[in-house]
Amino acid sequence: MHAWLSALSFLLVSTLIGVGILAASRAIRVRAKVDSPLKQNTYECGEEPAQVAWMQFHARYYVVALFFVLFDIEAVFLFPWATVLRELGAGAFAAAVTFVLVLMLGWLYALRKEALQWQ
Amino acid sequence: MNGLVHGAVYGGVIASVLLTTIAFGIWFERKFAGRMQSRLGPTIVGPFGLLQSVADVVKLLQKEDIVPRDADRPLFDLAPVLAALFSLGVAAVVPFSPTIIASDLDVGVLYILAVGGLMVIPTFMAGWASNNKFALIGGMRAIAQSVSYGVPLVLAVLVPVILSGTLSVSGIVTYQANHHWFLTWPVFIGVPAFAIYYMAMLAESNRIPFDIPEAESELVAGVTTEYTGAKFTLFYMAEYVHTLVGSAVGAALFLGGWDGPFAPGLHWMVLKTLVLFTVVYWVRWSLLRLRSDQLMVLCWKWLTPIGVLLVLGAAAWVQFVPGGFQ
Amino acid sequence: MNHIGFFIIAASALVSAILVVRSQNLIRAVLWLGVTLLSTAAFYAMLESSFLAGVQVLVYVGGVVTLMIFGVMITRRHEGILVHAENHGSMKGFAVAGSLFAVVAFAIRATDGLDRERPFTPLTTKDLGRELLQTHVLAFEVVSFLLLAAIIGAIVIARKRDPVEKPAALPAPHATPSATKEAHP
Amino acid sequence: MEMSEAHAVLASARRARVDPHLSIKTYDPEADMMLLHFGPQHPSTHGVFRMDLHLDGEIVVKATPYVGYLHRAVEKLCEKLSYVMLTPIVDKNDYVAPMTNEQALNMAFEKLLGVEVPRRARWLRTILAELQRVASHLLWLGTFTLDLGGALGGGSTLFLHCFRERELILDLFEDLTGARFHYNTHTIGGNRHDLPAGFAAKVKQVVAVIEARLPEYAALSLDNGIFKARTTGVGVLDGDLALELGITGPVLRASGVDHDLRRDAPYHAYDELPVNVVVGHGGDCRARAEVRFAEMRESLRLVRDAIDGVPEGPINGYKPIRQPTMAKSTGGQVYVGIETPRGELGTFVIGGGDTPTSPYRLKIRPPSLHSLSALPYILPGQTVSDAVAILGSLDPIMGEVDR
Repeated sequence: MHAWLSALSFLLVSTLIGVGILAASRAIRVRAKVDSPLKQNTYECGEEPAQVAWMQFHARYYVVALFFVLFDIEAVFLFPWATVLRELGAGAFAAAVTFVLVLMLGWLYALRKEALQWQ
Repeated sequence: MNGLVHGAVYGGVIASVLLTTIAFGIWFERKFAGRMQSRLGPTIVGPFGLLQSVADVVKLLQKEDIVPRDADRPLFDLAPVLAALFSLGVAAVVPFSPTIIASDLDVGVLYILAVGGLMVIPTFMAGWASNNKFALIGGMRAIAQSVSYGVPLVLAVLVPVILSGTLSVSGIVTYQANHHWFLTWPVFIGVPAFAIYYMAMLAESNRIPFDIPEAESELVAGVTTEYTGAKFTLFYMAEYVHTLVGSAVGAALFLGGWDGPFAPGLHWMVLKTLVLFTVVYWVRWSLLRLRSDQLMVLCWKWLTPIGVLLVLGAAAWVQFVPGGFQ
Repeated sequence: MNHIGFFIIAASALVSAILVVRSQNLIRAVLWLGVTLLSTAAFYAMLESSFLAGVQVLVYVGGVVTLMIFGVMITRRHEGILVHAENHGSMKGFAVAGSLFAVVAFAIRATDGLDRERPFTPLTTKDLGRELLQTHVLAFEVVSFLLLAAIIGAIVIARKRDPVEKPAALPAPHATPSATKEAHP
Repeated sequence: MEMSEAHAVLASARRARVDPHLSIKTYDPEADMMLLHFGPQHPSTHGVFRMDLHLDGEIVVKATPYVGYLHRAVEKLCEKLSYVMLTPIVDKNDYVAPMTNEQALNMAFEKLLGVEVPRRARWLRTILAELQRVASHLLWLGTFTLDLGGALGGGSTLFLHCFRERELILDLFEDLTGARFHYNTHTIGGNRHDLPAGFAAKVKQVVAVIEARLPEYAALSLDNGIFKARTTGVGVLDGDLALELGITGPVLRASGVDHDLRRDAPYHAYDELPVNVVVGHGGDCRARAEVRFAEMRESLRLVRDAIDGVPEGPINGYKPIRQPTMAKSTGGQVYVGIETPRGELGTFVIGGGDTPTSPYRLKIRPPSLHSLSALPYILPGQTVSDAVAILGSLDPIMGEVDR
């Protein structure tokens, strides 16, 4: 609890630094005397932007995130295991090896189906 | 209450020291790159150009704040602050000496991974809020790369956790001080794990050869294309903070942190961090950039299975090698 | 002190949760969801459940929110600038959410988890590990099969829509010496 | 032309697939395609060049190049000025290789006016052309790695090193002509500046320095794993498509077509100083890089061989022209093509007209323009990152594309 409070105040200090820099800049930055509407255009190499940028992306991005979540969950299960590995002995080791190997079957399947090419 | 004050005081000190280090780190990088490219680097502002970064910050803060008409204004303004927050926030659990640590969390390693992983949110937010195609592609690349390399990062970090049996960063450093640095022993696990950590760290902080989210030859400036002045400064700073804190975490997890002979712990920690920080720039100014799909292939086809093997290897080491117990 | 913290976190969780469903913009809704999940993590931290707090941020805020962002970004949209969330059937949604709340509340009341008299001993990561690998080792293994199924499902989704067909593969560079002699015209 | 059958089949299959005039609606009526203006104000379009890329995610579906942002009406200007005034004008066309611009123009005028060039001047022109080729390829290498590696990374390291060596060549040119970039040293009938004292020794020294450093550059680029990964199999251009599009120079040779005007239609002193033409295989970005590397070595060898053998004699056979009226043409038309660092730079002149002292019509055929015309064929199917690499490997110079 104590440590979490420290972390919280550390994060608050970090936020203050960010906000402070923005505030400092607000005080000293230049302001345009004449405002040009062109200045607020979205940059697209000097051309008028063709469409709005919010567009559709390819599904492979989704798979990346899905893989990340799955492997992350795997790792999350391994963290408590890692801390008790010494005391629990070979049984815990075998359990985790099975756990990881089953997951790596999924990885092998992905490799076989060339789902890891990303293009 | 006590914790709040402790965190605030240490946070203030650590964050200011980090930011100062970065100001001179940028100067150092520019000198370093200059020497690599047979030129001088900054020489004008201050002796040896030492105050160049200060001048740059003042210049950047004075710049006009331009927000694109079509931008999603609240998110556009929020993203740089969040970037500064999440990059600096990781430093909270890094022990710079046996006593200098802002928050000695019992799940420090998890905290590092969690808060460091949050960096994707401001990056994507900036890319999306700019309503700029280059920024959006950069944002999508950033988030895809960051989540991909999150996996080898987690696996590499698991290795010291397994070897020391604790999730606390200071606990891991203490274990290394009492036994051996994980980089040196077991060397066939420690070195590759450290290598994977280092590559994932480069990828998470968008450094060449993994800097595709801001690949300026393709995406102009990636997510920061539309940013000017102070907001750009925050992103720029966050990137350096991320690298520096990543180096510090690497030093703590694999290189024994503050452990070392002859000198106080702080000296050793600073030295190790700065060495890792310098190597980032050595790599950065030597290599070309990978393509996004090659990056992903590297991550998923090679680093992830190797990481899994290392985790199992470390577990087997702890389990079956008599010296592994202790 | 603890109460103040609790109410701040609870307020942020509630407000952000309402904004998730009220937001007209899907990306903002997802980002508000991130705030809700972070508030939940703060609750865990307050309950001295450090590991769960860390996992909550790592998996939910870092992972699931990312996943949802990607989900929004790969969605085919019609026209217009903002991503509009459909707000039809809010009454039905309210009914579903209400009944879910009732079920969960009943479940909590029915267990002895709310025994205020019992001394509070926070569960450490090591305790969690022991529980996981001794008491619930079967569930632990089943989870791996669940994750395996999810990976295979993800691959099937990915293969549904292929990207642009790559141009026909040309002879591998440096492999086919096809130099041709040609006089200058 | 002879091509292995498999190659030809694949090549035609490829062209059947990549349709530069593809309609996006036909491609996929439902797809949410993004139209990205890539350029003109973009860090890696090598000047003001614009490609409209239709993107499916990050993959290019259709690419439409647009040129003309740097149009200066050079050809029209040439109709208005007299023959002798034109050399400094065309200097600015291919601003990375001004020497060869001058040579192409003056050779066309010499042919039109029937002027002989003395042997010494021809040797001098050969040496200058080859040094210019090295300088131009060095700049290409630097900017190409900049495209691949970023202005804030390893790319800029090689870029600055290449510029350091290019400076040595520019210093030589400065010794000779007094100018570092827009030399105005070629005239009708020969050269304006004779070799200064000690020039041969300096040239040999520079050649030795660059030759010694080329392996270092190869280590940073060609032999580097990331460079290999970024260039191998990227932007494959097959030989017959390249010929159809009129592509010349290193880009054509990298596609396996053995074609080089220095050997096939010798000019200057190339009949006395034979060139070993470098032909690459594969037609990808890597092949183009390899060809240019080998050409640098070959050019350096040629310069080293030639510098000692420069024959004695006058450097200008035509009396140095003091008045513009001295160069007059009553009619006729000529075409002269020479091999510049980027390919065949052609100059087509019609003499005569109302003012005999200036061309009636002058048309320049820039090699870069033809290289760029390959983009709609080779970009589809590649990513945005590849698009940058491919554009860089074609080595276009907008000054000569737009003229």
